[in-house]
Amino acid sequence: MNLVSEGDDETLIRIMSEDTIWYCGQCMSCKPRCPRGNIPGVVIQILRMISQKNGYFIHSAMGRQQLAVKRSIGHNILETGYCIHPTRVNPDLHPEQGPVWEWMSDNAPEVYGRFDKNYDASGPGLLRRISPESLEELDRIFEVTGCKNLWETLETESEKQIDGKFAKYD
Amino acid sequence: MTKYWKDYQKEIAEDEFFYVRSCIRQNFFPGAENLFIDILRNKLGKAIFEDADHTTCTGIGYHSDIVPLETIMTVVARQFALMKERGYKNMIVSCVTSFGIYSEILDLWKHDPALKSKIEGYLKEATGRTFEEPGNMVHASDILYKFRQEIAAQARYRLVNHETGQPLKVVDHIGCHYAKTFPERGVGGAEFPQVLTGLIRAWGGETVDYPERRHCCGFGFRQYILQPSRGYSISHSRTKLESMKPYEPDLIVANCPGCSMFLDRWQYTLEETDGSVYGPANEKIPVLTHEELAGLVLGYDPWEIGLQTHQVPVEGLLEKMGIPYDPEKKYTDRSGRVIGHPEKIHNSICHESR
Amino acid sequence: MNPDKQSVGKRNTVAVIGAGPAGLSAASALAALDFEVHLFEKESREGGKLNQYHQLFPARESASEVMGELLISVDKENIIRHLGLGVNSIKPSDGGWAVHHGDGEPIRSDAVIVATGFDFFDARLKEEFGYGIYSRVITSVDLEKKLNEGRETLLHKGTDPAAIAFVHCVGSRDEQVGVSYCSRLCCITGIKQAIEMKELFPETKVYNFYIDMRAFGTGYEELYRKAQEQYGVRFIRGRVSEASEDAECRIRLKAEDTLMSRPLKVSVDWLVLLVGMRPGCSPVQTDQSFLGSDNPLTGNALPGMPGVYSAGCCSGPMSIPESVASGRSAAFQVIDHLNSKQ
Amino acid sequence: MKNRFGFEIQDNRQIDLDLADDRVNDEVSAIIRAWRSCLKCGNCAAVCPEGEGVYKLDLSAFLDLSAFQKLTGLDKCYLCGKCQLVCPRGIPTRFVIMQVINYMKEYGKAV
Repeated sequence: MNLVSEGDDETLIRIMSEDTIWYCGQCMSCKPRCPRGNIPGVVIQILRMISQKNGYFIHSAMGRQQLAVKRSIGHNILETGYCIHPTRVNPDLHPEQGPVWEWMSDNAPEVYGRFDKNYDASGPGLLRRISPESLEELDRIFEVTGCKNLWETLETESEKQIDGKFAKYD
Repeated sequence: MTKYWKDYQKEIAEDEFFYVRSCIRQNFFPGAENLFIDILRNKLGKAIFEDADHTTCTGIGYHSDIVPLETIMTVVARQFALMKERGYKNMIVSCVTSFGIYSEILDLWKHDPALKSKIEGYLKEATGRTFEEPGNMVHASDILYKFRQEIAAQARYRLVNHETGQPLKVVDHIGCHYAKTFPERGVGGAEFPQVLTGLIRAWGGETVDYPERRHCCGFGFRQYILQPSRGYSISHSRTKLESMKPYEPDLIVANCPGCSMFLDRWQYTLEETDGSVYGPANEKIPVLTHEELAGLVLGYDPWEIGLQTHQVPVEGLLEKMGIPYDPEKKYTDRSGRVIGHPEKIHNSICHESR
Repeated sequence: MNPDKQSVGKRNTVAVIGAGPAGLSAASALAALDFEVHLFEKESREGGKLNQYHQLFPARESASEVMGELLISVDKENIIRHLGLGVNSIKPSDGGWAVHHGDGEPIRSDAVIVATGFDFFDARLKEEFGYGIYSRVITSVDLEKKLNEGRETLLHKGTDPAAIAFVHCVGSRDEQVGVSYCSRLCCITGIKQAIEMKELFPETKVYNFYIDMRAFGTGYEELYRKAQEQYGVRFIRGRVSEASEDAECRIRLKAEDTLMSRPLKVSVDWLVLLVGMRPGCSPVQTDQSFLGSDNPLTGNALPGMPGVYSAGCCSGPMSIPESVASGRSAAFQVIDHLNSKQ
Repeated sequence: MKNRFGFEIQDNRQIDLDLADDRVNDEVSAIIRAWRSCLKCGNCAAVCPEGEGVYKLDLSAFLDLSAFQKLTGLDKCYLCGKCQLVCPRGIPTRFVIMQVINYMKEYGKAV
């Protein structure tokens, strides 16, 4: 925080090109503590956004992971209307979820169907299928508010290699 | 201006609710939200409406920085628009992260009306809709808090060990985004939230005050989403679990779907990693959501409200509370047909039913 | 001095509201100059907050002895003490002021000195420290009381405490509780109390968590150094972020050592909150702030109230010698004011 | 090391004062009491020709043994004494460094 409030542009660009800003977990526990009413978690949010819009993120291993976030959570949102969906939390990539999740994922229609007949169907209810019209509206919101732009930047910037330094992360 | 926890008593509407669901809760606690709706409609006699057209608030994307503020504001404005179109004013939010975001957005609009106008423009352009801010906006756990005595009056079971008569020791975990950013929006504020403690006490249990009570579960959004940084996420849950262990809690209750999931799943992962177990008698600690807690107290069947979707088995808790359950019905579909067992749990079930 | 000008005194009456160190000093000075003084004190005895202290920084005089000294100074026939009698309001009257109190006719006075003091910050408002919830979290005021009562009140389950921590700036310099200013005296109070703890319990670890050390008064910095060097008190730059109780009823603290740039945790038997000073309640109060002045650099005349002066902590945080000086200064401003009216 | 779940659980960076091994600290402070009065003003670090070692030492009144072991610059001290000239508390910093090195040999074996 000290560097952010007192650093020159060069320092800020350096910070935005390093891993550190990506460590924050956005829990906002800092908010009720600051005696001067600042919210460091929000400062980090803003730095992350600038880092992505200006392509600084590709210089750090953790920054480069944003592409993976975009391709998972981002695509989930526009394709299903949910940030996460049972069909998209693959137990092989989530061994930490344990055997119960594997069972739920393998038998999703039966497991979820037990609690709501409307699972993956139209109408209200548990994990109902979001209508094409609603998905269309979401898509337009993402277009109009600049999120699509951000995503394009994430894709194009991430194609750049930095001396092959991060090949193993991409 | 200056308040302390006893002063934070927020306004919670009485009836006529518009309900928005949570991505994480639907995925990992699939019985909980329908249970909540059922309690409101059939036990408390309230009107609660769910619009088929509402979507994710995009909160996980926002807090992992791939969704800009203007975008999430417009998505939330769309939910407000749906509420207005259906003629509702009182909003119940199922997800704590969403609740935090809704609170943040309303606060930002209050301080910056030009920003709100900008979002009105975006929503109109993208969807043709117009919106109004909710008259009352609360988290689902606030509703159970408000009606906790009504639920207690209908309770079939209490948070009491039915053999010893001792109250169960319950850890309450409040999602960070419930009140840390806006203490005035949480019952009891940020430091000593009363929202779950109120339920626990009203239903016969005893709250455990352990040192890391206010610590984050460790979700960290991108930190969990990205496999290499999941160590960050689990280490925070471990900090909490280690801190609560000496108190031998019977149960953990959380109002945030993410926290509930992590405190449940990470107990499995930690046991697999180094054998650590944090509950009494070398057992893991069952984790319930606030809806599930209410459901058990009200006498719903454990398997009909989804307790089989928890990684930590709940049978020990059911036995302590004296709640009967049928092991044969745990892993069945709607028609009662067995749909296979989770791999590792299989053995223990056979063992129990023998 | 022109003997004709020596006309104020005997035939003038001055009301002093509040009998803490500032009020007592003002009354004593005015009485020595032959005024008739009405000294109002809402509590049943004189002394104000001084009665709650054990020893005074930096030289560690006994608070009760200093109190005795102040009481002797007001033991004069022309000081009429109204103990247990609060003042409700003062209103302009016949070129002077009518002092309306809780018992009978208002008293007419030519000038008024407001010395109503301060309140301690309500530590419950800093919720993260758990004051009022955890029994081993106390304030610096509570600690003074314990020091007066004796060593045994500071034991934990019958044994010496293993560790004690002080938190500076509780209710000072903190937007979260709407206090922007520095209360000035808490740093030195923390230093003094840390030394007292080390004297009672030499083996106990004593930590002071501070944001900035502000040891501004004569002898304060020297005491700070003594605490570090001679007593081994550890000063850690960083605010305590959170306190919670563990299974043994000890208090667990989280902080950041900002000079090491590392988070830190420690368990203590006592957590002492160095509570700041808040504006008190006075009959001339218009808002919840310390009383302002028309001439803040050269005097303390209350704005728009000719002949009314503030003294002591009702105008801002002050030490005892500063309060005493401020009381005497107000007395001389009364003389100037009455002379100028002649 | 990644576990079978594909990530590493790292140790907490938090200093735990309850578990701190203060032996070096206590021994050196007992000989040179003035060390405890360090204000952490950084004067010593600013003039240090070596650059890093002393800077870290000026904070070290709170370091425990494990933290001392991580101080890599200490053995590079020229013992030139410049730091001592500028110390506002008059701490014999040169002597402190020599003593810390000595006690680290005894307790820490790292320097």
